[in-house]
Amino acid sequence: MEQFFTQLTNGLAVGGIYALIALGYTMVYGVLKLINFAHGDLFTIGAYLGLTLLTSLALTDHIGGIAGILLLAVMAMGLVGIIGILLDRAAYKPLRTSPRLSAVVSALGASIVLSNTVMLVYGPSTRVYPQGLLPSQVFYIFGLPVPVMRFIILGASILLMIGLYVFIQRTKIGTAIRAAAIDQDAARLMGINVDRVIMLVFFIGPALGGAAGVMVGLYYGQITFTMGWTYGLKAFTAAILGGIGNIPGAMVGGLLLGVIEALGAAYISMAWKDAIAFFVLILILIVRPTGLLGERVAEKI
Amino acid sequence: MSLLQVENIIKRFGGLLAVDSVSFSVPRGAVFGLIGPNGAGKTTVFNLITGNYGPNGGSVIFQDRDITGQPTHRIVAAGIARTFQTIRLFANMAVIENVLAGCHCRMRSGPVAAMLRLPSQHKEERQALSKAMAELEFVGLFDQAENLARNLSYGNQRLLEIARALASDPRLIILDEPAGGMNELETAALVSLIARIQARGITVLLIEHDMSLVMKACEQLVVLEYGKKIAEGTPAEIKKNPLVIEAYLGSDDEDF
Amino acid sequence: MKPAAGQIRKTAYAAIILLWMVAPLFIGKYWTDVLNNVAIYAVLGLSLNIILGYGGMFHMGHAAFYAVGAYTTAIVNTAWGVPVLWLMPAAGLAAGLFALVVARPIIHLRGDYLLIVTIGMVEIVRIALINNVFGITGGANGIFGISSPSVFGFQVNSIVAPAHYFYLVTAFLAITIVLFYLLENSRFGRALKFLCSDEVAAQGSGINTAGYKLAAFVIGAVWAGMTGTLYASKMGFISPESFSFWESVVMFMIVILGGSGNIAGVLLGAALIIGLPEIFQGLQQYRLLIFGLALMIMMIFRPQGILPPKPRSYPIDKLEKNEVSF
Amino acid sequence: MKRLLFLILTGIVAATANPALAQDPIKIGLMCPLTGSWAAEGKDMKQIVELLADQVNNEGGLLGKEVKIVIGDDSGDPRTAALAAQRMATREVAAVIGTYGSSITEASQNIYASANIIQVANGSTAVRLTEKGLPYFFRTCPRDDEQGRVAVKTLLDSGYENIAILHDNTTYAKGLADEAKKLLDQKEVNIVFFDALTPGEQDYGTILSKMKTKDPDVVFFTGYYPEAGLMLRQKMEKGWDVPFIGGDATNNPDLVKIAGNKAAEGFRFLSPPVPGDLPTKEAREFLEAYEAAYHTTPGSIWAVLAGDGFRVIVEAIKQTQSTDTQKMADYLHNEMEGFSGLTGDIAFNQKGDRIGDVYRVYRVDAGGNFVLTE
Repeated sequence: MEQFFTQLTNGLAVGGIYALIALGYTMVYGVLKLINFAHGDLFTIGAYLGLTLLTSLALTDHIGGIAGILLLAVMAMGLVGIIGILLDRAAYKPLRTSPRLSAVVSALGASIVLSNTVMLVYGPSTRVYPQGLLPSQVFYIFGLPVPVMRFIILGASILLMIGLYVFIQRTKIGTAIRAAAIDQDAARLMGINVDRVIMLVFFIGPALGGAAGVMVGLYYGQITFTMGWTYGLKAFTAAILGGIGNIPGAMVGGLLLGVIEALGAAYISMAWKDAIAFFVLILILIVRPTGLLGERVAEKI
Repeated sequence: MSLLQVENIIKRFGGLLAVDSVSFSVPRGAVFGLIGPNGAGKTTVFNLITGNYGPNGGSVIFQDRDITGQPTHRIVAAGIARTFQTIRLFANMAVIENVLAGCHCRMRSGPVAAMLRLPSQHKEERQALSKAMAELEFVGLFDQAENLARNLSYGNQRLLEIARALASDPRLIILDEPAGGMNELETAALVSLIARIQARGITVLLIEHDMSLVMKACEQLVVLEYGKKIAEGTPAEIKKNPLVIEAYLGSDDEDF
Repeated sequence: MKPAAGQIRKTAYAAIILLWMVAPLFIGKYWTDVLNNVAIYAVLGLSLNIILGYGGMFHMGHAAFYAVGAYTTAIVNTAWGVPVLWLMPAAGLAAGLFALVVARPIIHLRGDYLLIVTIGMVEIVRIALINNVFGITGGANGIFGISSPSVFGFQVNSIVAPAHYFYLVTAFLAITIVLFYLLENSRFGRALKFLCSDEVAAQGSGINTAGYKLAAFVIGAVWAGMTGTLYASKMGFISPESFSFWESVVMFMIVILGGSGNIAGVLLGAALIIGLPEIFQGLQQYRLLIFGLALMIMMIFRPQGILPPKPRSYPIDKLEKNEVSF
Repeated sequence: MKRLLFLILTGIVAATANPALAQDPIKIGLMCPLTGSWAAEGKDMKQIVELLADQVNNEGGLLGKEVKIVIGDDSGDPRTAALAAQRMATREVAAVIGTYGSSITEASQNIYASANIIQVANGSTAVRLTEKGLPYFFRTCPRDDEQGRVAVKTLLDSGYENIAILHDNTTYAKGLADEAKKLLDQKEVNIVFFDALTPGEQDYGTILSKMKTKDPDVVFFTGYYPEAGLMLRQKMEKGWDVPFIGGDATNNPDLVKIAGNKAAEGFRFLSPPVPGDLPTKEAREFLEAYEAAYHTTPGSIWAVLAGDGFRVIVEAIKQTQSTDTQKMADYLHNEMEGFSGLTGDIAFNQKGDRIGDVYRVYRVDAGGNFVLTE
């Protein structure tokens, strides 16, 4: 029981980050039916930009710890969002009317370009975030130690996700995004500027990925230029698990994937952890072919 | 003697009862019509017959064999071919290749025969090709064989779907709004095409909104409304049926 | 002007084949070995093309089948000393059986769901290999001491003489091209293209779509497995890192970049995806960056792939009039 | 026009005659991962070898000729490595240094062997690489079994009875873990845990929690420094104070940066000595020159071992006054003795393995420095 509880918190903390990155996949997919394979690298860029901003501006020294970190995160999100828009312009916009898989290859090319750019700019070595910016206390829940940062990570991810959900469900722009996701042509006829919607989606998704990057950097302390590939694949898995194109699905998928990994590692085998996660994914998809929260539409014939 | 019997068939989509215990039987050699207002469940009945949807109850008997819930390709092999309400052609392929799709289920050779280029496979290909050309000639698209399907006119695309269905040597052909998008001339030609199909000994089951075509072409009709059968009979009987008149007036359909 | 264009194309193909065949005499060991890699990936691309190109199934886990073939070869060869080329059918069979088992439950998944499941499949295989599943895969070390192929008693050592290996792998590539060309232009190839174009219509025309999808997976897997034999015997050792998800991505890119569903396109794709990084070798750490940019640019300028397939033509003019009847 | 033709002709003559000229450089190959996951190692290897080559050239070169480094990128992947080796073999190199990763080296071994080129590997510790009887293969790094032996001795000397072994499923870490397990199984200790983590992740809470349930006296981690650093910190956060001992892949200053001084303190690891610990003139000069050139210290010991590879090759050329492979190999096998390398004295046995006790045990002190314990 003790192990179960500990592993649950472990899984939820990692799952929160998966979920945050998964949102970027799912939003872009929802509107464009495109798997943005470069999304994981935007996450990496977020982590590296966060490091640059942190060390060059010394925000935390000027305006205090928490405020500095928040400002830092917002700046990194904004920058990564802009890079996301540029990425769309360069790699995907010219391929809007092409077969879907062509855009996937372009995305893979973009992923190679982005990760190698990071390598050339920042060097291939592991980079380390300054330590001691975040609280390192440990909570004791029923006598079990749980680092407070795990709650902060999970809390921040959930807060961002709820914010996004409210934005998509309650605001006019959010409605436009949902409309464009259902039928671009119809949305256009209703006077929605679909190009603007796509731009917005390519801002928000990468921005959330960038936020995840900063969080990973701040909490775990070390970042490498290849980490986007691992996280990206996991987050994509999470998005599919929840039902791609579905925002609550990405959240559920991410958290669930984190928990499956943690429990699989604890109770079955650590070395087989990723294999267990994929195996569960496959089982779930066999039973529910469009993911947990994906819509099951009978094709109109 | 009936070729196809639909018995108390039921289909639900979530909470919606799309087809509610519908029964009818199609006599061998007939031209049989299924009519009703939009959303009455006509196409759903077709999809249940051809195995595109699995029914929630009831059965489909074809040539005295229960084919309920069988996969579509088996049903085609058993002798039921169909066209689609929204045209479903292989748009980027040649017209002739589209018809060859229909020949598929009457051919045998597999991948190994193809890779070894066995003489039997070669002969079969040749026969299929001439069969496909013959079907194109039958529907009047002989000279379009090498065109891409998407370059055909709307009316001709409907004809191509019919040719593809005929190429599978069906006993029963199901036409889902064959005159949809056709002009008057084309519709008239379609009526005579249906007659020629019947003359080949193929039973025809069709959905159509163009009532003049239905009245001219069909020998017997079933009327659906809200998933239920409300009437059955010859065109003349149906025309007089008060339930049918009400159903159509209620839906403001001017075709009737 | 049609015949002239056809004539030009034929001449061009003949010239390329001739150049390919004599190339090892002029280009030295290194570039010959690059061509060996191109040929191996061309076969892999062609085998994936059956699934992805004709069948239209988003399959990004082809390296799993390649791995099964390579490991079958390595295990049997090192344990019992069976000559590697004899093991080609066994490797193909093992990969085909593996495909039959794993593809059956997932075949009905659509688009991106199939994509992630196939990615999951290749990852599970890689992790299984690393964890020394059944105690026979050698774990992360892999298996070493695989013998080189021998043709009629003549040892084909790809390391000492890449040119000898070149003709072996070229022969396999040539056989593959011919067989797959025949397959493409058959009832089977046509059925795959139908279900790729419109699955519902294909079913409605009487095509057993699930069966054909499965068959496509199995044939693609058999070929990838046999290519695994060639790879294992070329390297002399194999380890799990040669069968990562990235290998699958490389094969996927070959098919899509070259022209999904077209044999010539896939061959060109293999030459570009495998050849370009080598051309950029001199750029050292910049080479992958340039390669990624090249990928993006090529996709933007040729969104359908560089050589998209042409509609197939049928010899209807050769049919005699009296044949056209019921 | 005639003049132009003349120029071209003389150019051709000069080019073809070039090999005979004294100023034709001696080429030494360096195969390293400049792209891919191990690019950091490759970059260090390149910087170190190029720096040492510059030094040789500034001192008048080798046999009166310039030394030129020819670089090949192996991407840390066997297939690319085989191509890179084929390419290297065509470029008339006198010998090759590299590479990092045992399976990557293995992909290139036979190619160099068949081309009669000396290969000095720097980061490939798998035992089997030198068990094949290749006459021209050497390595400056020790083997897994040697490290396993030292690790087991350290563990036993410290009096631990319940030992957890954690690796990361890479060839190297798994090899070392297996080696240690094999030796420990013969002793009076319990291996209470033996499993792998997935490298490249950031949250190892799951693994730590699982290990903790087995309550080991010590954890022997055979993987790399990023994971070790993260685990040290996350273990402290969890309030678990089990000691960790690492293999030589944890020898990297970034370990302390990742873990933080407090969490890293007391961590011990095995490693060949770092140049900073060597009293030799060569090592001190090298470190100074490296810092002057790149404003940092070398990241990993493996890259420094590539530097030793270069120095060994240069020494062999110098001593034999030739670039003949057989002569150089004979010298390296039989005559080289106590050659002062950056990582201590170097000599090779007949298999091409480095002779001598290379391993030391280091400990991280409160200031985050690596201190030699013996």
